[in-house]
Amino acid sequence: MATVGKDATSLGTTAPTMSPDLIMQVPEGVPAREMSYQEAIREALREEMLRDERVFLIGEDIGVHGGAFGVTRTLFDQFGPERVRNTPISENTIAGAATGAALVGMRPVAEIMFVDFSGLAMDQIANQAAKLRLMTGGQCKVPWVIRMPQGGGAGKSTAAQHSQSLEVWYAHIPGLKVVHPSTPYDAKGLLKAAIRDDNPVIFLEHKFLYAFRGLVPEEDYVLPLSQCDIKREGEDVTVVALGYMVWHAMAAAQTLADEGISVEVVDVRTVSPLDEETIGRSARKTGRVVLVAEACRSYGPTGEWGMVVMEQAFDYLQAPVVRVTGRNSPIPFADSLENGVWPDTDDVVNAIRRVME
Amino acid sequence: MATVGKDATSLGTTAPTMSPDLIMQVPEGVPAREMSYQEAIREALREEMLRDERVFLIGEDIGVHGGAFGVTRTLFDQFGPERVRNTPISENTIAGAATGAALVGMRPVAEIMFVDFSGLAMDQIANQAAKLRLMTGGQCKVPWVIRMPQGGGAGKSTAAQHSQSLEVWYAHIPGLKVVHPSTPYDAKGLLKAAIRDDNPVIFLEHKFLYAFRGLVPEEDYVLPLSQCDIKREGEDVTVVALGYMVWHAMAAAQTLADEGISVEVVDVRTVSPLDEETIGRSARKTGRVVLVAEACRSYGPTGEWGMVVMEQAFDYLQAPVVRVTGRNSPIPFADSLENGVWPDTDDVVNAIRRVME
Amino acid sequence: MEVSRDTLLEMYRRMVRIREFELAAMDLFKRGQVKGAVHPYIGQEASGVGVCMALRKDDLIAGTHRSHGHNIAKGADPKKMMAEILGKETGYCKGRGGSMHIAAFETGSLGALAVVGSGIPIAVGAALGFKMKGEDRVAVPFTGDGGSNTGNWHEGLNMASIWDLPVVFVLENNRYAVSTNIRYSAKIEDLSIRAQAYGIPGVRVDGFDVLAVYEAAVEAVERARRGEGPTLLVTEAYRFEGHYAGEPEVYRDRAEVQEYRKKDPIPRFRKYLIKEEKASQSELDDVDAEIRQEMADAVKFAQESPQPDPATAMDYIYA
Amino acid sequence: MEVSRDTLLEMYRRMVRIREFELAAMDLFKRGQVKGAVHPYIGQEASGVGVCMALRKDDLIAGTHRSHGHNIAKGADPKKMMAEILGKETGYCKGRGGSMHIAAFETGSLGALAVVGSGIPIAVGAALGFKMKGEDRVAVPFTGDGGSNTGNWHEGLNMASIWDLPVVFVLENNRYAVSTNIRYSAKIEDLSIRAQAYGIPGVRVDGFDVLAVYEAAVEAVERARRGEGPTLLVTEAYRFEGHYAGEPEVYRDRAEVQEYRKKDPIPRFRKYLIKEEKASQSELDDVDAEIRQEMADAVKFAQESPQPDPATAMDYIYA
Ligand SMILES: Cc1ncc(C[n+]2csc(CCOP(=O)(O)OP(=O)(O)O)c2C)c(N)n1
Ligand SMILES: Cc1ncc(C[n+]2csc(CCOP(=O)(O)OP(=O)(O)O)c2C)c(N)n1
Ligand SMILES: [Mg+2]
Ligand SMILES: [Mg+2]
Repeated sequence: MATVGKDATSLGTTAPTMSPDLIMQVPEGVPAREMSYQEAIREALREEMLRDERVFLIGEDIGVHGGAFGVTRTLFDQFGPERVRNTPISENTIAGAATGAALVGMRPVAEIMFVDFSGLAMDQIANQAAKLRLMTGGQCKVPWVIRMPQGGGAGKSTAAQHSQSLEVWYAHIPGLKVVHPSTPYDAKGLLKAAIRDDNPVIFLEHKFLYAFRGLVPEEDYVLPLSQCDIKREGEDVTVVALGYMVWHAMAAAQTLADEGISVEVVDVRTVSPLDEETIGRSARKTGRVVLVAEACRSYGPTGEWGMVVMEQAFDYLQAPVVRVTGRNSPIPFADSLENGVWPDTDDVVNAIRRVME
Repeated sequence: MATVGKDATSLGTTAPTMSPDLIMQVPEGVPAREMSYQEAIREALREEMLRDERVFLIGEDIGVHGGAFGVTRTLFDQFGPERVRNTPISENTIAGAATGAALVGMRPVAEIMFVDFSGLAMDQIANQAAKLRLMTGGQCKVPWVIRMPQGGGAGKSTAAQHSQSLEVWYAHIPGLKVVHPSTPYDAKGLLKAAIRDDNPVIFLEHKFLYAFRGLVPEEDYVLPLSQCDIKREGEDVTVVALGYMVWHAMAAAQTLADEGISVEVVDVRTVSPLDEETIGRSARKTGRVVLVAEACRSYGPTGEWGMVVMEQAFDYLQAPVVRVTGRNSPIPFADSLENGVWPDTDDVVNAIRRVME
Repeated sequence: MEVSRDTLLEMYRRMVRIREFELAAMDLFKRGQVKGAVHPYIGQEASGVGVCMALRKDDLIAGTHRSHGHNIAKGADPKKMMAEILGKETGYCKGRGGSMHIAAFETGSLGALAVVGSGIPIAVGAALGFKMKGEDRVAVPFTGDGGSNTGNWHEGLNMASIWDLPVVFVLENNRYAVSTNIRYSAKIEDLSIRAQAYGIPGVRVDGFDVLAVYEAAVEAVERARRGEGPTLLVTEAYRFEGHYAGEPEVYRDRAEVQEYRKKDPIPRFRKYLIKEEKASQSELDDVDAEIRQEMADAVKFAQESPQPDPATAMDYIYA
Repeated sequence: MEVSRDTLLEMYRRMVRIREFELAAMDLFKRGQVKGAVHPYIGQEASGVGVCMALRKDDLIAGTHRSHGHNIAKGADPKKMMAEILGKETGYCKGRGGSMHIAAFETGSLGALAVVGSGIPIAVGAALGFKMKGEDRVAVPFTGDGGSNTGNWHEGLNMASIWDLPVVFVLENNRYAVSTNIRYSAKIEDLSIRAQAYGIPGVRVDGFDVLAVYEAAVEAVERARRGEGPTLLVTEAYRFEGHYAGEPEVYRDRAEVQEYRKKDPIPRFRKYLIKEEKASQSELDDVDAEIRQEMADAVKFAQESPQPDPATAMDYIYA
């Protein structure tokens, strides 16, 4: 069972209940260490800052405080206040400053403390950074990363303004890439790739996953920002999932394996641009598809994925695609109401059973 | 053929090329007048302001200037600067002020000059107004309307920061209602309903439709904010469309009628909450579905609609659902590039032929 | 300014009530009974109470993530507040809001909005509503030093200024925004200067002195009520606790905290009341005891109250 | 301040070039050849030119919807600009940007951003980049009076001030934001006062006097280059034309416009040059003629250039 690391979030953490063995990504024999998702992110930042002096961090309370979730802890001591740069509370200007710095050759990695606050930065992200390259006819590029924690689960009960999953806001905007890793391995490899990418990348981190642990290779590696990742191969049904939901999908797959149902789990991982190929291929193979996302159901990511399945695999489908999603509700505070707001393993199991009928 | 009214937009207008006869909504015998979409909106505002003194308008340059598109023209003269209230350039505060005024019993109708600028107001719309009712356990309600023109076509060539269709940003947020009418009749009836509704309503107006004319009843009427509207009944194929795209769908339907293809056109009209019933019923009837939206394809509205078809009508589908959407690109300025950015009638015709194969 | 004995005692009572509420909340948090975050107002009681005692019940405040104190200062019932932070159906927000979002419309608190600065535009809109309806009510958004750097703040003060809206913008300068000292995040020491950008009065008072705050607030509120427009009121304060309960405070010296704790507004006011013979030691002891009992009752009430029924999950999303 | 004859003549040349460019653009617009909107800079030439002549080529400006003038002032080529506003592949942005989005990185213009205020954070970030890289370059975002009411403006000035970033914030007060007079949208007459909110210098100059603007800009730029931080430079100006070409201007009297037109910066500067014997009437006439020819060439170049190839529609979305 996973243990909660010292880097549990500042806002309190409920111990993860998933076993890290559910997802093993480092091949046997490759030197690796176990670390948390949060440590993996921190390591990616550290390594990229060492590798490239143009990389710097900018955001609220990321300095000595180490950020609201402690992700940047120790980096301030190592790199100092210029490269781990605290800002006033000014989300739009953090994003815009990242764009400006990127335009003159820097490689900013900005942090917006919660994705919920990114509504304040929407103009700079979606109207300026995403469009500058096209608007200027290719005269410039905007190589930044904006890191934003999202999702429920930082000790839970963070209520309506600190718990949302908003990947769709950004995935709908051409010019942006949107990434949301589910494991320490992916988090490190994708973040390093995002920092080296020449485009503005929205890098969403899942708050509840920060304390999740897993193996990460010792050597330098990057992962492509263009591929869904098959986390588990299977024959009977495809589960397409994102972020923390990948863990529920994996747990559901394990549960159902005992019943002889072979589940393939596709981790979307890069929300946009979407790897339609991989989703399509898996759907054609199994003919049965479940989509799982934590975001609110309506106009959430599962719509797009479902439509892609429709386009790529309609003739192969043996049952309607089923989705398992967050409730269409602002997130309530009380446990009794919050509990039902997000999907869990049982919900995924039930959905799989439904498409198997 | 439609003529361009005097209320053509301030930013220039290309003459509409669609015949108003494509959509006739007023039953024979009901007293009605022909007016433009823009006049219909203005009339709705005027009538509601006369009916209820709590209704007032707030936004940039809506006073003597009449707004960027002239929608509020003459209202300033009639109602004065208190009730047609010009603001500084402060989108987030316009939205927030609407919320505050609504909380103390007013009925604000705010205008954000272009939906593109609403990224600046996202926090107040999506994090505050949409959630206040739930967050306060029902202690309050936020009865406002925010009007925002969207879409391409105001003289076209308004480029990347003045041409977007962003209904999905808002439709994904529970607590908001999102409306986007396609005709003068709908615009008037839906806007009046939105103003009388006790929830925050995002009322999207299509810039290119402002000059479109059609019949509007003389008597007071409202339309429900909960229903898709069947603009044309048909047997062979369902086209689900939104906003200006409804006209392309109607034109396509007319073209194909000559070939003996009977097209049903479902105007989504209220984007959220979505009337899944009507879409499902039509899809089950025809078994073939085309989805048409002007917004960018990826994570746009067609994903959600397609998934709803999947959920409601899978067993009835005789072909994969096809979508016709805006290109996944920031909107370019030059005609030669802009022309292909949005769907037109031919695209809809071709898509219908495809699902009919 | 002549302040009645009743008012003085009510000030004392509310300050102590805030303090005891926060201590009880932090205690519950430590014992794992409060989920989410608790942002204690301890040390800033004079600011919230000084301001809210200058208000009528039908005046409105807009709060922040740190608004237990503002709510109590405005007259909210600790029972319903405690129930709210425990996520109970009997809470002000029926358990939907929690610590960061306590709204109590019945006592004129239109909500605590946890996105920094977001209460400003809403309060400006409420004031606009008052003005349009011809009501002489006043809207009071609270923000912190950190909040005064947000775009919302600028837009809101500007909009209120041009329409002479009845708003008192209270900027509680407790010197930190999470870990960020205001000396770092603003180039000026006296934040009340910012009022000049909007042609409105900017007033700066000792936020540990409830009477100083009260006097300044009364003046600003009267000005607003007379239709003369908004005021920026900066209360110079300090938060004695971490940003939230349990926060490690790596960004400041204990010595600095100790120094500020000497300014504790409650003992200071207590001394004043006794010295000026407004109340005796034992009267005040009685108040303290009474409020401690009130808080014990509130905790018990909250603990014994039921959580919301999951069947009501879809309530209150749409009106 | 001693200004060389070459500089003076270059100022004149750029002011005339802006004027002629705008007249040509408006003419093309009237003839239906420019789609989208054209926001003429006519009347404000002294502001843009005074500022940009104080800059080095490698300094950066960030523009607005009304930035033909800023680009030309910074040295952009009218040919490529005219081609851009006609949506041609030979334009600065290969026809993707159009009038509202002309960027010319080769001459230090990082783009015209049509969301009011949005250039501010970007310029602040560019200045941060300069500082971190140890370059002594300066970033200059232009905004209007209307722009100074946006949240971006406040956040950006604050952030630049705390880090002493090399930014000169130019606020071109042409008195209107579309139809909204700045006397309505701000309570203060002297917008340079707003600098005090950030502890930085606020300077106000006659925006019809290119030398006054230039002197103030040189000082602000030098200060920035020395690492002493940002300045707010307010140029008091007026736009002689409507908000955009063809805009009806129902919100102001023709008499007001006529009054301001008397201050036209170009004849004024012309007179100055002649009076001070920096240039003769005929030299300046030659400049005028030369630029009119340049503009005729630019129009021809633009008209004859091809539109972008539709096959390239998906270029430049991702790098
Ligand atoms: C827009 C936004 N950015 C960041 C945060 C995270 N956050 C919560 S409280 C806080 C500090 C607020 O400081 P201040 O305004 O001084 O209030 P105080 O906490 O001192 O009462 C921050 C950054 C937030 N809630 N909203
Ligand atoms: C955020 C935003 N709101 C509204 C608009 C529409 N708009 C375009 S220009 C303008 C007025 C700008 O006024 P000012 O800043 O004074 O610049 P000027 O036009 O006078 O040069 C407005 C409101 C916009 N482009 N961006
Ligand atoms: Mg503070
Ligand atoms: Mg202006």
